[in-house]
Amino acid sequence: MNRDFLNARLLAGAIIVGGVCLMALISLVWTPYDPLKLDIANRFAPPGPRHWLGTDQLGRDVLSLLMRGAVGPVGVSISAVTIGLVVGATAGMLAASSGGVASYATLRTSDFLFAFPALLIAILLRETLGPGMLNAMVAIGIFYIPIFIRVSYGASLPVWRSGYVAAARVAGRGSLWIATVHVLPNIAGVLTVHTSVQLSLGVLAEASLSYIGLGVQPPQPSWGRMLLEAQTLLPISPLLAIAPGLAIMVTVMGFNLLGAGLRQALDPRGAFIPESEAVR
Amino acid sequence: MIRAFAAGVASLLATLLVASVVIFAAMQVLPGDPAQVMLGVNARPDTLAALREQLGLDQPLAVRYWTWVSGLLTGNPGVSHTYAVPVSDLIAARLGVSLPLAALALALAVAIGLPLGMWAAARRGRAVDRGVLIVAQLGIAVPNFWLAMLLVLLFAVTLRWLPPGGFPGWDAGAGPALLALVLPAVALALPQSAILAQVMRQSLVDVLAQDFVRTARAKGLTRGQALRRHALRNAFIPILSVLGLQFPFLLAGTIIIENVFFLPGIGRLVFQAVNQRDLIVVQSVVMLLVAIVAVVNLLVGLAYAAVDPRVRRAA
Amino acid sequence: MTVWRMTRRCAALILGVALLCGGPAFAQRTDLAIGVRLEPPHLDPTAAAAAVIGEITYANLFEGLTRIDREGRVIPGLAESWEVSDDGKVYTFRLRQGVFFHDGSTFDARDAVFTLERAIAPDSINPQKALLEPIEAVEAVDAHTLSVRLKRPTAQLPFILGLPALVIVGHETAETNRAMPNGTGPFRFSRWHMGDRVDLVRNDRYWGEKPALSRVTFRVIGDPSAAYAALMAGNIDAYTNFPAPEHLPQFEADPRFKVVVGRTEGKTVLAQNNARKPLDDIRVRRAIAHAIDRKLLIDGALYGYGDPIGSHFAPQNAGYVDLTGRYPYDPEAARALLREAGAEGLRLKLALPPPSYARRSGEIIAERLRDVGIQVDIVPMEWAQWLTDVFRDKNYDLSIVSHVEPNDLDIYARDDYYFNYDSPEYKALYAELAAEQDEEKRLVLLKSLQQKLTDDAVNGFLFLLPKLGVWDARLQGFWENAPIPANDLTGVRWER
Amino acid sequence: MTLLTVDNLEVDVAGRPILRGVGFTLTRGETLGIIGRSGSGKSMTALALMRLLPQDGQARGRIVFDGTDLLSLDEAAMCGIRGRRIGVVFQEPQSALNPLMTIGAQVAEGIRQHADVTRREAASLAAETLARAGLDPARVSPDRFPHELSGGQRQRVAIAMTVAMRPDIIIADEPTTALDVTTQARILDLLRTILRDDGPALLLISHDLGVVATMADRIAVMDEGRIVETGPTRGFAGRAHAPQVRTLIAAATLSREIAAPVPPLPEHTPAEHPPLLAAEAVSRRFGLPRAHPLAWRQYRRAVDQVSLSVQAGESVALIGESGSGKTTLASLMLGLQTPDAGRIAYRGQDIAGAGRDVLRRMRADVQAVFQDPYSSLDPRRKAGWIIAEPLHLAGPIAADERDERVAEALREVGLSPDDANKYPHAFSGGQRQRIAMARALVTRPRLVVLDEAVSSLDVVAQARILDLLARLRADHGLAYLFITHDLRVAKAIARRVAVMHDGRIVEEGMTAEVLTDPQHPYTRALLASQPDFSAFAA
Repeated sequence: MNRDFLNARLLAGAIIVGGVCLMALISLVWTPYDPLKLDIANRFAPPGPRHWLGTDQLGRDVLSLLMRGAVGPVGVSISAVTIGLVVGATAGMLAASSGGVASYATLRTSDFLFAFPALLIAILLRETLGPGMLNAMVAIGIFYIPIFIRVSYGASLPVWRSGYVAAARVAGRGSLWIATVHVLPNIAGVLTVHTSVQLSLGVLAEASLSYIGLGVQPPQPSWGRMLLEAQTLLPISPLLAIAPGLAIMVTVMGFNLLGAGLRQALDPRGAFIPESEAVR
Repeated sequence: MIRAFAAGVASLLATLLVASVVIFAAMQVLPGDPAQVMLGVNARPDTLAALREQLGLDQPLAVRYWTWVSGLLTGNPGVSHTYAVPVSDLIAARLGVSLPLAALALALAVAIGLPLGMWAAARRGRAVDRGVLIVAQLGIAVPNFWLAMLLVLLFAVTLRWLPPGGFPGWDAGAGPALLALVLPAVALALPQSAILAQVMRQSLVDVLAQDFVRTARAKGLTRGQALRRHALRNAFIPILSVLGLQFPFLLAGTIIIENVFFLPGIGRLVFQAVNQRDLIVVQSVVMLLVAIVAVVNLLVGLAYAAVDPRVRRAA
Repeated sequence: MTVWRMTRRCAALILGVALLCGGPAFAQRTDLAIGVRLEPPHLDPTAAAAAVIGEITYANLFEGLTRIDREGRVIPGLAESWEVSDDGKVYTFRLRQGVFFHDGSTFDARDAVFTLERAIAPDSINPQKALLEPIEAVEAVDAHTLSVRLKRPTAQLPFILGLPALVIVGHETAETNRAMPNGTGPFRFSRWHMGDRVDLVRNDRYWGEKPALSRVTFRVIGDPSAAYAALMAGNIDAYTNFPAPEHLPQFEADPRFKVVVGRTEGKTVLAQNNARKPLDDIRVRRAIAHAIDRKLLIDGALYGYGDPIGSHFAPQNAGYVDLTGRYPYDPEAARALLREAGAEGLRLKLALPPPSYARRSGEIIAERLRDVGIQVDIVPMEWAQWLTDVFRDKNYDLSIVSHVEPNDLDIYARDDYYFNYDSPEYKALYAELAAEQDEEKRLVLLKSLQQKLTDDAVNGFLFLLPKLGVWDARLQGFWENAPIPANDLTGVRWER
Repeated sequence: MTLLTVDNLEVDVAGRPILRGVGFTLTRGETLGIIGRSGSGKSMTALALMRLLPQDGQARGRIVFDGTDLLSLDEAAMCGIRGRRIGVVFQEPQSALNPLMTIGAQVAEGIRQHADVTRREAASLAAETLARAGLDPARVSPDRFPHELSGGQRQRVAIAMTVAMRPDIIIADEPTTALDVTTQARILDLLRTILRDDGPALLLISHDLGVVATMADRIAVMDEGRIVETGPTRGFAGRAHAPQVRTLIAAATLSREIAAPVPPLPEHTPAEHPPLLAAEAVSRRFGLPRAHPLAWRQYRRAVDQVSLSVQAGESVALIGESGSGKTTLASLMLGLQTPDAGRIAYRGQDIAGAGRDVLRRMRADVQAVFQDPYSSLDPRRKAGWIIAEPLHLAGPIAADERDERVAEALREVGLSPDDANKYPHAFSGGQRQRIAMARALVTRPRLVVLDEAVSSLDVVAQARILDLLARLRADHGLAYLFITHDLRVAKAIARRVAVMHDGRIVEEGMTAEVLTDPQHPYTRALLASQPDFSAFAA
């Protein structure tokens, strides 16, 4: 595997992810058409100069829908990963520092959470809190917590045992100082790579939840729900199903490529991140 | 080995006990009245009360929890509100679809993913390797339900080779039943196999770079012999852990895919039961799914121990 | 010679193969697979409201004393005939003889008494118990005569007794009907593959004309695209209430299929919480009525299939009056009314149950209301939640739902119904209707009731849900309309 | 008779030249030692001989073995040579064995590869060879897995694997580097026995001049991909000309590098002056993993009732092999762990119950340098930041004063003040240990605990650090607690030594006395394991 190929992965990933995020942001203030504007007389219009990707079953502009539809997957994914990262990484890091009962309890809790399929959490949350982005974020976020606990526990354990942490203790520094000044910066690389890979998973997860009606709610568009609606229209207008599907795929790939590229850049010898963890 | 097993079982039971409390509590906060759902808009309050009493919903929480858990232990958690049949029968019938589906998908994923990964690893750095990596990247990124839609369009609607959904039942013969599971299994398996291919490739590449493979070659083993006798078995260890990690995804995927293909499996049951507020079914199925994940994790741990003597001792 | 013999043998072989392959094409088909949208919770129509139970069992497995035919008329069922006393308070039904339940027991007046008494008992869980409230007593005059005594005249009684929830059940098997339905109908229950399908077979001891079909399978295919695929792939022969109108043109274009668009009794309304501010102001409700573009709705949500309605009444029924012109689509008028009511910058929640007509209509209505200055937050919900939040607790502003019960103008006269519509005039009118036996006068009253609802703009009246039937072009005898949710298969046969 | 001739061997890896014009010969029964610093190309030479270079590696030149040029052979023929005619013992016994295969099977595999024997014959031959390599089947069954063996035992397996096929040449690539000194001595003995019995030629590759000097008939010194000096071992030191070789020899023998002598201890009586830092009968045990969740936890005593004190200005060496408990003791004395029994006293005061002030004073007074130069500096912080980290112990400090203190510390350890702005990865191992030393010195401590502070450095860097330590002691009157496994180093720096074995101090006394007249058998074994440079230097 030569370097250029790997750098290409990083670059391609960054371009795709940047592009999708930018598109989502732009769509909040501008889209070619109002994505909520109905034009039933003009439904199922084929791609053309007016509507680059045609219109859907209610005459809405597919390109605009696609742009705004990125907000859900990207937003949910980012916030869910943030939840998982903040809670999980903190818990994992502290568990690694203490050893003993606290560490045991953290790891058991993490195993316990891991045994709950995220989908079930999402279904139960939908029924209690009502459907929507928040519930998708929380459900996916809960799912991420054990993952990040494992990652940060594994990554910070050698740091806590390293010579420079011992030296910091000899230098009279307390655990909080060591955790924030030494451990966190040193596991940041691992966490970054995982964050990127998990973001890709988050996009897929949000799409799945939206697809079964648990994510972003109408009238706001979201790729997963566009797929759900397009499913019955597949024989009539395949593009309606293909466009959001491709959008999901490209975005997921973007985050994956970014993760692979970052891994190559931050951890070239695979010292901290076993590939089996990183590819998911 | 036996000790590892005993320790695993002990923590499994603890997990399940906590899970049962959490799940039962979650059911209690679900809004919606099962009786109202069953009787519809024209039902009168006294009719609803009569039904609630029939269903045992007027009992205190602790009693209901105890009835349920002790029922779980004896293998019959209760009677479904809507179907009025034992939950265990209901679940058993649905498992008859979900388990073969999951097994078929897993087998397919392994059968496609591992050889592909090995092939790429054996030709690492060459065109084949790159091709496999790119295909795997695509495969990982494909949402399985989207793949399912496209498969149905192609193989069921256009080519009419395979049924578009539904399940004839095993008593219709293994042939038609398996045929009905082909498309769902493929939709589930392809993304999984992409992951497995990637992990297999990387794991094998890593192992091939290890000193003991060089040692083996220094003994006079050919490249192929070293790969077969030394590298493969070591490379399977990460595969095991990935299979364990992927299992919950496979399960969630099964739930979604069952809905796409209208298969009467556990996933459909849980959706339907939630909608009908058939709480006893919901909590029993969720419990079952949690138990499955926990058991699979335990099995993966044991498989580790079986493959890797280092773990055997440490555990 | 040998060559000749060889040739002959080959010819025979080829012919044999051809017969083997083409065999079924020549024979009369007597099996049928029908798609239905929802999985039945169980198969006892007297114990749950789910429409799909009726769609499978009504007139196939179970029969009532009376029966509703394809046009919604009441015709004799297990009762050959009936008479009403002059005061309208006693109905006497003469029961058919020589009728057997599928388990072999005979049907007589005791079963009829049992069925009705079970339905009105205090612990009854019959979903239509409310309609039976006028019944005072039921008794068997002799083995084949039944008399029903009423508290007050109820002209609707024969119709009510024809509903799926009031089919006759055997007194020994009533409690096991959920999983093992035992009725008197032309088909017997064979097997239920939970989650997938219900199998019925012909009842050879049926009292009436034997059905042409020998085996019927109801397959549960809820997903519209799966239903489309199943029909296209020939996995099912018919889908009498197809869930996705967008596919109809494709079936229409395909000579293998026949498409029949009929009517249901499903009056789809934009339900409004009449007690809640600002919807308690008639000007706001009228503004909303003006903001509803029925044409757009029917085009957008139903792909043009479906009839607009102007009140809570189905056009096919006697007494219908067309009120769709009462509030023409007029955003300007809507804005003006809102201004007048001082209700600008409104924000309302629209609760949407799962069916696609509701979800799609919801999106379109929300967009139109936004256009006249009402912000609408869509809250999709499952039925369970809808039933508690909207229906029971009346905690909602707007909702879209189809009322499929026929002749249900009474719901607006009820106290405590989820519309929170409380109009003494309407109640008085309705009481008058309930007591009126004269058909002419009834029709006049029906019209005034419709008029009143529209004047008060109680709800937004949207459209009548169409019954989209798609089936194999060689099949005949299906109902075109759906006066009640049923698939009466007595007359269905394959073309020769 | 020349068995192997390497002529003008050039190796490129990924287009980068690694070996340049390497040439040497090996005759039957001869031992050739190749020595050089890490990265000099020694290991690549071994791989090139076996034609096992990395995938992107390329070899040119001639490797003539027994009349055939190995570089011209096809892969199948080469498979016949590998193991059968030329065997290799690789460096890392940890990773050179397949973790999933029993040791017997790994030895038998090579036998079956080259000889037409049944599985059973191969297994008994393997058991025999393992026994010959010192792994008596009665004690270490061939059915064991590698992880169940100690490092030395694994290296014996690796040797058995090679010896089993009785090759003409054994290449031993750093065969003892990862091992303790006593184990190293025993492994070298084993190699000698094998050479005597089987008579193969040995190509011994090592960075440790001591190992090569005691084993080899001839020595070749490699540097930057070339052989810079070759000659017979006897008198090699005297003949060597190349400057790199001279430095190497001087450092390895520690002949003249340590300039400052061990200073005399100031007179005092222990009663009046409590020692600067003392361990008083401390014990520390670690819980072993439970056999099952309900089992009693078993414990291993890492430190068992140990007392050790360091006076102000005194240098004490704590000697022991890995697992002896010396690092745990250091960690206890630094207050990084709490003893289960006994107490650690700083100037006579128990640090366990001491208040913040006392601890602060102790932290400023007692500093440490740890073993691994690569892990003891936070890779995300600049050298200046790292050095300044303990300064907060002295209370709030102005930025310019802090910078001044850092610059001073850097100068003390022989680095430039400009180095403060570099990240650790910009420094070599020796320089990193200097930075660690600077961090230890910045609070102007009285005692520095050095835990294997030089053991992972190569001999040249090692010698320079020892030199620095001696100078600092002379300048500041520092006391050292020097923890090491290397007697040579202890001798060079410490006035007093304590020998630790299995969690106890088995012998303690003045360095000169202990090292010339050891009392405890373990100390004697340690001493006997020291390389013998006599022939080499002669």
